[in-house]
Amino acid sequence: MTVADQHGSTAASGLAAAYGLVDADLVAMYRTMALARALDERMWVLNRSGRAPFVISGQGHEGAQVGIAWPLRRDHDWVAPFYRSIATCLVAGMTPRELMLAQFARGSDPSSGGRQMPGHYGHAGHHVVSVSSPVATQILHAAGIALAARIRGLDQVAMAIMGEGSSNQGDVHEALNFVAIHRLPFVFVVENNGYAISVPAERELSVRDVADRAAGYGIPGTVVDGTDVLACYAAARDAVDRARRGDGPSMIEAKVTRLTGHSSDDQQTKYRSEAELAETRALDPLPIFRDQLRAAGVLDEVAQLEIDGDVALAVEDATAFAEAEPDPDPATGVDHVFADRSSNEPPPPWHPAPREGAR
Amino acid sequence: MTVADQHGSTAASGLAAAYGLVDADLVAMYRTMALARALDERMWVLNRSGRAPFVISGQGHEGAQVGIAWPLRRDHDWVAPFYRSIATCLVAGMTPRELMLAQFARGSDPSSGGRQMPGHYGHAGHHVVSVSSPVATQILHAAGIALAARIRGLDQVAMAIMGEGSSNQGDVHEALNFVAIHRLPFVFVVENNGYAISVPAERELSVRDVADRAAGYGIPGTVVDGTDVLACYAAARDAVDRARRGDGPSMIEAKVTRLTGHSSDDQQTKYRSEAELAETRALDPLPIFRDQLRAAGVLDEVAQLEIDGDVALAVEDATAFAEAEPDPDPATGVDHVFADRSSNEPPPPWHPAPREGAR
Amino acid sequence: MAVRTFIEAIREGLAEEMRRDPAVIVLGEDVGKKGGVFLATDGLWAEFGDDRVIDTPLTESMIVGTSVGAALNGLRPVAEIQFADFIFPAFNQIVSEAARMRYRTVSGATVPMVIRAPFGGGVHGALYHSQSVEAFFAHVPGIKTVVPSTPYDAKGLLRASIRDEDPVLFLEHKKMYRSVRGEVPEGEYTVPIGRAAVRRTGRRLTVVAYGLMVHYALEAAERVAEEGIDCEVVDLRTLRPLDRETLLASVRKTGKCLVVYEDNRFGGYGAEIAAIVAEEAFEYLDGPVSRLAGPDTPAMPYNHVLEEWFMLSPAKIADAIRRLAAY
Amino acid sequence: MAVRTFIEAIREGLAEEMRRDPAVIVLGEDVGKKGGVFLATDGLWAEFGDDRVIDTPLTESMIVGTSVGAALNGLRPVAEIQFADFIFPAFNQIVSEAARMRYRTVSGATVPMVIRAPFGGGVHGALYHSQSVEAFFAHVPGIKTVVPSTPYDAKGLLRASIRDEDPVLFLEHKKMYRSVRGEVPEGEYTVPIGRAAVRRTGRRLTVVAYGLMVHYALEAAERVAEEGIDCEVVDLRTLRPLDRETLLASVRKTGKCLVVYEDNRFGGYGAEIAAIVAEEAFEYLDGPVSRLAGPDTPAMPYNHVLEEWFMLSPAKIADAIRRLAAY
Ligand SMILES: Cc1ncc(C[n+]2csc(CCOP(=O)(O)OP(=O)(O)O)c2C)c(N)n1
Ligand SMILES: Cc1ncc(C[n+]2csc(CCOP(=O)(O)OP(=O)(O)O)c2C)c(N)n1
Ligand SMILES: [Mg+2]
Ligand SMILES: [Mg+2]
Repeated sequence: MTVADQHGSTAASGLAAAYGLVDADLVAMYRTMALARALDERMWVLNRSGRAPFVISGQGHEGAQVGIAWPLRRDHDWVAPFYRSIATCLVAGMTPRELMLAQFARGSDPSSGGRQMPGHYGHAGHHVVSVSSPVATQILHAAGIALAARIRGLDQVAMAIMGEGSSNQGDVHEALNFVAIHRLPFVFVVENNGYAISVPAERELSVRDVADRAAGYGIPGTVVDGTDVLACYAAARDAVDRARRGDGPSMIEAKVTRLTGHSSDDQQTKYRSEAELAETRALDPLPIFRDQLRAAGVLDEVAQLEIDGDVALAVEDATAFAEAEPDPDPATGVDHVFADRSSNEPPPPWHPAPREGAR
Repeated sequence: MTVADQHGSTAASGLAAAYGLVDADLVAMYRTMALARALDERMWVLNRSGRAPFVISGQGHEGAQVGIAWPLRRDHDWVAPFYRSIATCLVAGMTPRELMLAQFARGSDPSSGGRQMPGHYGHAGHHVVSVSSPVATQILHAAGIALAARIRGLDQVAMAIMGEGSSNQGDVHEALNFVAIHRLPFVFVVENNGYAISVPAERELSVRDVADRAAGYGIPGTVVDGTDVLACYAAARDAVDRARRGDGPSMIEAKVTRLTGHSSDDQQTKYRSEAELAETRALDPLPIFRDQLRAAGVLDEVAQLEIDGDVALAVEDATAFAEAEPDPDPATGVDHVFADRSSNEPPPPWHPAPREGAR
Repeated sequence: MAVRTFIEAIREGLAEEMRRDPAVIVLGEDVGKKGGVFLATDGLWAEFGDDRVIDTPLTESMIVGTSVGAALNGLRPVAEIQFADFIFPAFNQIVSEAARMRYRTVSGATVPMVIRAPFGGGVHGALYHSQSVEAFFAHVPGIKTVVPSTPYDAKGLLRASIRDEDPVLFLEHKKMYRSVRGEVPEGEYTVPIGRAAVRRTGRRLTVVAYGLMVHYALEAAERVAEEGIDCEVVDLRTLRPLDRETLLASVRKTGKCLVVYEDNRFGGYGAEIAAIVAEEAFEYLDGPVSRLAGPDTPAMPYNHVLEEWFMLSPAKIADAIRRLAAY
Repeated sequence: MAVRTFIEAIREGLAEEMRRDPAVIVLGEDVGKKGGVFLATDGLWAEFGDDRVIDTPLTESMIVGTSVGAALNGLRPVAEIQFADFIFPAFNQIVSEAARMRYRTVSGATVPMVIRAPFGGGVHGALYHSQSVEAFFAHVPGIKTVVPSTPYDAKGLLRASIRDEDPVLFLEHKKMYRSVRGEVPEGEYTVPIGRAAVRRTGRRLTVVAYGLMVHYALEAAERVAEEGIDCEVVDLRTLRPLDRETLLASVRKTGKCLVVYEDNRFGGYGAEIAAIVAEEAFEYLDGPVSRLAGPDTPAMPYNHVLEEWFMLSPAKIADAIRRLAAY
């Protein structure tokens, strides 16, 4: 939904109007990207200073993520993201505090209560499907969600997102075949950053454009430039509308750049040249979008500084809040295996006995 | 290789010449189809008379099978077939006796020593990869065979064959992506009979032509009419030549008809109308090819009767031979788990002790 | 009470749950018009239509993975895997996804779903239509594994499985579909997951079994009873969560335990039962905890001679009982 | 003798086998330029090139399935699964295909291939980078499962696995890669598959372990030795084929057996060990066959507090030893 719907601010520059948006939307999109980036950068700082053993990030993907998630109806449509989807999760309604709770693996982390690695977000209320590590499995979950939406007569759309390397997994083929047969309200998004960890696209993907595979399922496929946030938005809006109208699934491939190593455990200079990395930095969607908004008069110096300030505060707040939260209680380790704890196998004798009433 | 190469008979009608073949090739192709059909029909008779608990057959597929397998170099190229591939296996060099030994599950069955269900053929010497029941797995075996051929510098081609329903399995996606990246000498064949057991194509396959999926891997895909044996041959010859030249993999989809139930356990009238079944019979490749050869003057009444006689004798011989062979010795049940029998777990105490020296 | 075959009880259980709860759907290969290759879903498509009885493509990972998604969005899918042997392409979706969703979301997201699969041998199914797969799944926290042995239990446990808030693997021994009959009451009833049943009481020796092996064990127990060996037969019914109390109470009473399972012996489910008994009933044992199971070869050859060699039988079980009783 | 870390021994074993036999190739995700995420294949790509060190797409079923095919056509593929947790998409290719090819062709077709996979926890790997997967595969006839615990064994068993005529799953505990060092001789040697090693002799109690748990068990044994409890520690090294003789000889001598494994307890590999001991050493036992294993929850949470709660440790093992010794 547009910011105008929420706040009544209806000023629309030519740029915004061209996409059926108002300026406040564009600013909100930019703010979300900036927030994602700042949180992400902070996570690396935490890692390098020994306060977080692992980071996996979305730097370079934020433009595509914000543009593509923007047309979803929050808390109504569903999204099944992947480990780089920090900006996607912000658009879906997760807060900086929630993301930082996952980074610090605190007991109050809504994604997984500290059980999963950082980056493995999830939020039932916001209809964000829990990210798991085995890649590509989520495409089938989103397909099943779309199926249930159809059967239950809800007008929800389900979106699944992953990298181009993951799109080669068998589950993707099986899912696309199924959603296409049933013309389900489904959108498949590939964030193609040209690498699966160290393996370059030409060794992991037999076509230049993953979107070329859409035709093999009888569904539309589009390639968008992931540094063009509004092109991403437009492609996603069309796909979401089509899905909601009952005209079936489609695929969007956004060409993006991975600005960091694969994760904090990866040394990308081993397989990417300095020259390539330099080129990469020119494809950072954040300054590109900022410059676009400045040029269009949607964003001025003052507004930008204000956003920067807000974002910095939000990151500070989230970090301080999350870091101060307690670790999970080990007595809760045995919980959440089954609905009914009595279905669990009794813990081995060496276990600390769970405290009475602990959950 | 052409029959001319083998037997020196070089007469070529216009029909044969149009495909770079000689008449003796066409006759041999016809004979193979007729033999496959007659063996297959005998298997059903055995089933209905209680002498064979299970039959799964290739009736309706033989034209595509013979045409497509014909360009392979016997005992050199590899084929990974499926459970309907009776004619394919004959082309690859398996004998009627060998196929009937599998049907009767005798100890001397070269496919599996009576271990597998009928139809699960395999022959190491003829480079026929053992058929297993979980569908589509063989495409990856053929891909690996092609990889090994490339690495070892052999000029072999590997062909994998399956039904259209099976082509939706994840393994197919993963295999096509891999062979296309490495431009391996590989041919993927889909025998599309419009059904996966009872499920019609529109519920199991999101496109009309599986061959449309080839483009998504950057490889050529062709649809051929499975009742047109020589069109099948031509398509396969091109694909095999391309593969052998080093120009990479391709896909062939043959539209065929399943003339029988899925297997002897299936009652197809439950999901196919009488009208549909009647239409189906008009698409039987055997009379179509026979009429084509008769019209082209390649086959005359006498030759045809001779072939029919030969085929009938071969079926008689194979059946009598295989039925008379002994069942496997139960003492061999524990063999062939590992190369070295001492790696086996000791059999549970109730086992009949394997006899000394038994294999 | 009406007498039903095993498969009729399953079919009725499915139909009645679908009538009761519109969230229940059935999906799988050939489950629609054909009614399943064993006819377990026969009639459901006619009654409930395309939306709730879905003939899927031939893709097991998809069947399970979309069931996970559908469960996340409010349905209660009952997926059929045509033969348990074909569950392996879906292994990742079952083990990594269905069984872990609750844990990894601290119960924020849950997947109430059932996977039905015919398993087991003795039907000329050969290597890929005969396997026992329970050991793989009973080992996995987060999914329940149920193996009924009577029509009554099949229906009652299927109902309980569909109503359960967690994923359940529901294994049906295919040799029992038409060969086993039993009484099934008219009204609504459930059989609770996680409760074993003592099918025969005895003092000399406990035989632990599930699925078809319960019937073979009972037949064996009859035979040896004539020789004065008085066996108790425990039908586990649910492999996970396991009813330790019933199991251990029986062994503590008899002092001897024979675990019978059709699967390969090494690392099979019965190993866990034997290990538990050995550890927790140690002081009561007056004979080694014994296992009788399939040989450690791929299950199971097609040829009838080899199949018989592989399969357990009442006679083989009776032999094992005699040996242990004589200890 | 040179001292090597666990991972160096593996890297050297791979390189030397590749030099010896041109049929040996390595394939997997990131095994090329990057040298693997743990650097197990570092340097191989530079030495052997694109043809023999293949960076595959991110598709595990393909990695295993093409290895099966390549083995059928004369190569000896060594496939790397980046983390054992990601082996499940390849489950069908391993269990239904690699492990059954010989049996279903009466040895007409065979697949000499190795699947290497880092497994195990204690490295902040969370639910999907920490799992123990051996129970799933050791149960399957037709594939061998090897779990070395020292650099010497890692190299020698890897060589033996590559030369074996059958598929071998080679599991490497990732916490040992850099933390465990040991002597490795210069020349060519192999360690035979299927032979356990007694790492510490003792008379009071046998501890059975494999992988990282061997080291923890030895540490625990040292601790309790000071209290006068004299433990024998058996390192299984190969989970299948199992060295029953060494196992049973030790337990028959000590009369007490503690099986230690990091995986979930229920239905884990240690259940088979416990079951065998309970059945075949019954008359020698003077205490219950005991198991100490991971809790029955998905392995294992990321948060360090929960991870510690899940993981076994020398202290936990020492406690279990004391309890059993006091029995
Ligand atoms: C099934 C599976 N295999 C391997 C991995 C290890 N792994 C994690 S991310 C990754 C690369 C993913 O590449 P891509 O899909 O292109 O996404 P990107 O990281 O480039 O955004 C790999 C191999 C995994 N998580 N899951
Ligand atoms: C993985 C797997 N799932 C299910 C089956 C059961 N099954 C055997 S054949 C078949 C249908 C195959 O259809 P298709 O691929 O179109 O080949 P056709 O039989 O039509 O020639 C099914 C579902 C199987 N063999 N393997
Ligand atoms: Mg990528
Ligand atoms: Mg078909």
